[in-house]
Amino acid sequence: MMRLNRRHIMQLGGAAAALPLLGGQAFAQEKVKVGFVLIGTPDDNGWNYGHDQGRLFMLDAIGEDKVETTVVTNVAEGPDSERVFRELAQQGHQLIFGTSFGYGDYIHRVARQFPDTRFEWATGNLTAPNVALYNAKFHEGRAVLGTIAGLTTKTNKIAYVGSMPIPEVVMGINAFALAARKVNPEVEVTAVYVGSWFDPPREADLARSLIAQGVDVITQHTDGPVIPQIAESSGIVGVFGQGADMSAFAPNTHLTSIIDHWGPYYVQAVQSLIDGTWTNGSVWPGLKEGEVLIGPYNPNLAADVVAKAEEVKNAIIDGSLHPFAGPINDNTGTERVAAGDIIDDGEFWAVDWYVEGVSVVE
Amino acid sequence: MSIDAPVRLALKGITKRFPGVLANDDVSFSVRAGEIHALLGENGAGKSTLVKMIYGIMQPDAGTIAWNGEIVTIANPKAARRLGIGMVFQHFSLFDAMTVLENIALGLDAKLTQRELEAKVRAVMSQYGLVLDPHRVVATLSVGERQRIEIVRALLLDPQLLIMDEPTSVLTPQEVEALFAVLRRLSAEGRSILYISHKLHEIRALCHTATILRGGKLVATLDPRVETPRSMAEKMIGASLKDISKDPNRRFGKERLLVSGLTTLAEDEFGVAIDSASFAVRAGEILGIAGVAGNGQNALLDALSGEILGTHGDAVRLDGTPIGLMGTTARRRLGLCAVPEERNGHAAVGDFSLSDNSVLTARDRLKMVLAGLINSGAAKTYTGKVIAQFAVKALGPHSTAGSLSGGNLQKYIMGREILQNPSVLVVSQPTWGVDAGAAAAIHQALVDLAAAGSAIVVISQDLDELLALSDTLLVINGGRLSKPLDVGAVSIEEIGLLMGGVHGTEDEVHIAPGGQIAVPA
Amino acid sequence: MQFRLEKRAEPSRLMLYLAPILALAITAVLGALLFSVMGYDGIGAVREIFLTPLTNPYKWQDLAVKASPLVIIAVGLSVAYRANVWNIGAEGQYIVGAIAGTGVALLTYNLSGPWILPLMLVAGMAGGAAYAAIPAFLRTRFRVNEILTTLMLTYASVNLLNYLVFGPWKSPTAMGQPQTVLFSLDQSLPYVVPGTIIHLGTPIAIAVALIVWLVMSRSVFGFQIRTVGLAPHAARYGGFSADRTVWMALLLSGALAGLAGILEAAGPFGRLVPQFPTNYGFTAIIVAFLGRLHPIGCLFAGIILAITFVGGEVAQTTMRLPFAAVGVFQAMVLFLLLAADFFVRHRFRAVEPKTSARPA
Amino acid sequence: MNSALIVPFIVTLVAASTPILLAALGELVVEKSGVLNLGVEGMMLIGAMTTAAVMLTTGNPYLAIGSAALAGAFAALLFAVLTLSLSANQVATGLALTILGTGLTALVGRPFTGQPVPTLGPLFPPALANDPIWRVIFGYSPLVYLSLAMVVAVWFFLMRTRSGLILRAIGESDTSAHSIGYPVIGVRYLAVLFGGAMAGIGGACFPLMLTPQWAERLTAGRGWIALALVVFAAWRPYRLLAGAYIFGLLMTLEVYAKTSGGGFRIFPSEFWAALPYLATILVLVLISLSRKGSTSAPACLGKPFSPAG
Repeated sequence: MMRLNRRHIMQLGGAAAALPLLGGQAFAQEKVKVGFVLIGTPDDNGWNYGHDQGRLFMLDAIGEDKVETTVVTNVAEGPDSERVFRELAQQGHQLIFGTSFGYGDYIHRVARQFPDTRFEWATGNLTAPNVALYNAKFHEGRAVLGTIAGLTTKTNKIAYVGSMPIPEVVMGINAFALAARKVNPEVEVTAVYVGSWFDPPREADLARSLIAQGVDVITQHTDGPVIPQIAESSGIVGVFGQGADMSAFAPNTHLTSIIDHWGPYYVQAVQSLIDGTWTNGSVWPGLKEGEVLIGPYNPNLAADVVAKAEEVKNAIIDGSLHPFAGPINDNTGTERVAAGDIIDDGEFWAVDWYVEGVSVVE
Repeated sequence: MSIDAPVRLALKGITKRFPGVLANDDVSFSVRAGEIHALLGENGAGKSTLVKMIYGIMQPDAGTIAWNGEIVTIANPKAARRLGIGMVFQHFSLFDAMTVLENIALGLDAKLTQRELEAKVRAVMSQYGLVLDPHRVVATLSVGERQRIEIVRALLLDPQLLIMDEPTSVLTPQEVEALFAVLRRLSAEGRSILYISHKLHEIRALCHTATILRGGKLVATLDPRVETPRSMAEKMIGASLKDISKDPNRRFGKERLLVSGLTTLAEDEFGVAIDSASFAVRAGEILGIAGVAGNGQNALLDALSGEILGTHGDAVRLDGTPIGLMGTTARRRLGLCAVPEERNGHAAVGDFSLSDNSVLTARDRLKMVLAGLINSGAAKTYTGKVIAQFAVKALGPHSTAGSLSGGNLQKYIMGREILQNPSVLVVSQPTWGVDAGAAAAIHQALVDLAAAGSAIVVISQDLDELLALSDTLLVINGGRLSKPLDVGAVSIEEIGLLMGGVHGTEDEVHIAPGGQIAVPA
Repeated sequence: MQFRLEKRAEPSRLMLYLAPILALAITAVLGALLFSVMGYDGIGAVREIFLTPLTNPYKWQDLAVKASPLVIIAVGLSVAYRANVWNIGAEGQYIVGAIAGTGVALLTYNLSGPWILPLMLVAGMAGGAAYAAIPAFLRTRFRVNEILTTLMLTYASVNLLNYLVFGPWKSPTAMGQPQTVLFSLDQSLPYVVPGTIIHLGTPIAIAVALIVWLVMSRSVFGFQIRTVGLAPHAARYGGFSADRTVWMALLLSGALAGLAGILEAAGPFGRLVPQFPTNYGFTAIIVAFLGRLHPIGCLFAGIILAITFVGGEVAQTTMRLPFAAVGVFQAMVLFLLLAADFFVRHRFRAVEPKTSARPA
Repeated sequence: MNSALIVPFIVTLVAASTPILLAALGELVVEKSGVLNLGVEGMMLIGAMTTAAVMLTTGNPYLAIGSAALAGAFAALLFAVLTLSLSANQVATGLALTILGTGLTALVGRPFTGQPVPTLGPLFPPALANDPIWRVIFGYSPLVYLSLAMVVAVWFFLMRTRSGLILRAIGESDTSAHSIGYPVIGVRYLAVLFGGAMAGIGGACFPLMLTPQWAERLTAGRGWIALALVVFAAWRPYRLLAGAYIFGLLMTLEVYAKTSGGGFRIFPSEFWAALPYLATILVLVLISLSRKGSTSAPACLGKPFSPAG
């Protein structure tokens, strides 16, 4: 990475200090080139920030003497991305991460042209000999947030501001609502869609009108920190960070956050490339594997609430609790999952309904 | 004015150059207090440029302007007004969407409240007999009324010198008389007037002195009262005048153009509509249509050419065929050609080559189009023919229309239509802004076209032109046409009354002292 | 010796062609300065943006793919702008064209045959034209300014697209993701140069530019468009209806934008997704002006804009130049071109200094 | 909708309308002088980005608003030089200005993207500003009151002062104004600069009261709405006020339609999102119907003027 900041300078210093120990070996070994294609910029404090943090974690763990990275930002999900993937492949990047669903068609096209280059498609759904998939079970974290929301709301009105009605978000809403109603059956969940992953003015408008209608806990599934800011200025009960800790934007209102911790996965993927063990796998880790983290709790949060949240988190980690365990009714009252049954990882992607207690305008 | 009155304005060696033209070349003359001084010359002689420099709109490249004996720099019109120079433009500098009072306020540099201003305006108007409602919106006023705003605006400044640029071209003969009365009164008060015109008999009637410009140079300064119009005209054009040669035994054939009950809608809220016009033009006949500007001439031309359509097909017939609902292309195909008043932007596209401008109107009659594609060779050949026959000064068919002088463009446009050999030709202002030699050529071409059997309609504000050219005369006022008048028999006074909108009989009309026309309510 | 600015009697042909080149050259210099001030290697960045896409043959296919929709839309816009019809909503017509063509694709999904793709293209043109017909109707019937209506309709078209791909048109196999099915082979644009991604859209773009050039310079239709744009009054006198011209200008520019839309959907995208709108409709406005509202000019201008896009990506990966810099770069080209245009109609002329003494 | 909901609804509506109103007032003056500047969106973005940058570096909201006005005016100066001095096509130049504003703010604003910007809170003391009922009148940022004051100021300037009369005259007939001796180009320069400053302040509303941060394309097309509003208002300041609030109402309605869950489900949410734009078109049609045959547009709108020619 050529963009310099203090962190890099420290890393360079570290690498220089390690040189005598490694001897000539470090020079003989050629660095692996890894590309990252981002849909926005790392300064969004959300999704792209998370991936960039993961990259830095990976650089730190593997060492800049062994790996160098290229980041391309603001790449639209369309034919423009095809050009970027091809450009990166052509420049000799051996492993390229495409960090958005919409890159899929283009990753596959370029992958066919460059069979020796490896691609990894985040949140994707189709592998190829040189295309692997990786994803994260964000909905597991949503269950923890839902628990906190259910316990802290005073008006029993909580809201979920989603980006677009895609499975990841739909199931986030469902996990959140199920967990909240489990601890507080009175809770009503209003789900709204922004229609975009990043549209601060609209997110702000939606948050304000939710608050005006009595909602006092909001969770968001978009890429920036606008909603925590609005929540803080309105003085409602709570809001959660998405993708990263956002307590800096809402010191009083920010209860906790879901943190996307891609670092360990990136380390593993790049290391397997260096070791020659890379495979076109498809991984979907969550809380258990530490890819989804629950951030620090707000110090003002009641101890019993924190305890309940930790309980849910640990139960998911040890497998004793499944976020989508039956019985589950949808919001029209129809039973969708029988008692004793669960929505498994395969069924997950087909869910296009909302659980009881959710009102939504798609 | 007396000969020993002090010199108010003195120009010395004024020179002004534009790209490709020397608009004023070493012009010197002076105007005394109380003098009505005519500035004479053909279009393009440099009159307008000269007064623009006196009024501060432009600066001379060389030469000096002295005002009451002191050499001054007139940086802008405001400076001119401060010196005591007022100006009434030929093209009024008025704002259509604003009221009379707002317009007058804009022309004044002094800050007055609306009430004070209105009082002053009313005072000036009653002093000089100028009638106007200060609260009317300008767009609703007649041309004569608009000119009164300009005059009131100039007079409010108490000017020592009033510049008037072609003030009578838009007035009826009676309105002209009224204006002259005002100007004489101003002169008697010791105010000087610089009077720009090319109407020689008016200058003889009004002015004390005349300065004649030709091609930017001063030709003569003389006393118009001892000259004849012909002698001044020949000094103006620098050559002797030719008369139109008409066959005195000419006969008219069948009716080629028959208009009956032609009515149009106004194009916008201030536009004038044609109200039930009816007339006929026979083969070989030239029909003149007189009228003050803005009385529906443009609408009439558009309705005849097909630019705006009448209510029913029978309203216009060409050689018996009803064409009232046909567009311009179809009418041209049948033999009706037209030349509108505005040359650049209406009769021709300034940014187009002359060749393309030929395509604009001659493409069908002269077969310049084959299967939707333009035969540019045919257009070029035809344009070359027009240029040669009508002595158009242009580099060739590829010259843009906008690069031609007004007179040359008019010659090209008239040529373009006449050489299409139309059965009916409708022209508006055929010689407006054209030098006398070219005007004579255009007049002759029209007469020859008629002699060859075409029917011709000439719409003009120049009564002299119409009287010389036409066989029959109609007067248009407020979109309505008068009964046909025989050119040999009608009097100027009668035409003037019709132009002023008087359709009634003699006893219903009286002419107010000073030339104001009044009609009993 | 002094210099004075004056209007030329006739527009300079030399400056007409020289101005865009001059504008590009000055943009390169200013861009290098700007990027250097921002802390990047300015000269290197400009080299990567302007030269690399041209010198690296591997990039030519990208230029062709990127330039094709821009050229097709810009050629249509250049006709409209010549007629003084300010269609700035080509983006909306592009989207609706893609929607209409995709509608045909979805209806014919289980069919096969060489007739399907042409039908999609026709539907795309019809869709774009129909969407442009709305502002045409509003302008000719109600005198509503087309600048505003075309733009407002662009926003509306994005919502229509979202409604379809999130709703009725969502692919059953997309695992809940908002996208239509992938077009079948008979519904996709064939590649025309083996081994590259250059698709049928590129020859179509060249053909469109050539045909429209011929039509505009030789036909009565082109004459009519030019006349109405330059002198509406004269056009009426010449027998050309202003309203009909507005209709033709909007329908043509809409149809071409729609054609570009379905070409892009059936080519590089291969399906319809919410990310389909990529601002081609707006960028094409720059292309149209850069190409001096001339079809062949648009062809070159489209390539130049494609160079800045493709080169911008190169500069991002090699020089770390931010993506937004490319937008600034394009705006600079347009601004400088507009400024340079002044010298097509004006010139500096040496004049003798004034000699007459004047009082202060 | 009960009163507890109506007050926040109105508060949101007024806030949403304010940037549009400010920018439209500026453009109204520009158009009254006979110039059409389509670069409003670009100038608003420049104002918004400048505001965020100044707030994040100094924290002084009034300095930020002033800087936004200056930055907007500076962008407008670019437009003015090209269109007024170099007689460039106004439509093309305006579009170029919007493209420039979008690109430049994205580029220069990168360091400020996503950072929380301190907002400019209500003008009145909390007792009034936070009152559940009275905040409908007292609960706004100074920018809101500024926009209302500017409506009166612009009306007074145009209709009651001599300078306003001159500006209108120049928009009606530049050649007449020039021949009387008014500095057509100079007045138009000032009008365009004013329009830029107002668009800049309109842009300042986003980080200072609507979206407490800077992000690319933050103004999301509001500049274009402002342009449509000027036509809608028939170039009259008071109708501009009504138009801006009607548009704010539509935008707020859409948001409430989404968040209130039921009631609005008859149409898909995409319909509601498109509604403000479709409504603008409808309003333009109604306006033209009610003013058959005549337009109240300044006669010289968009036409270049060159004194020598």
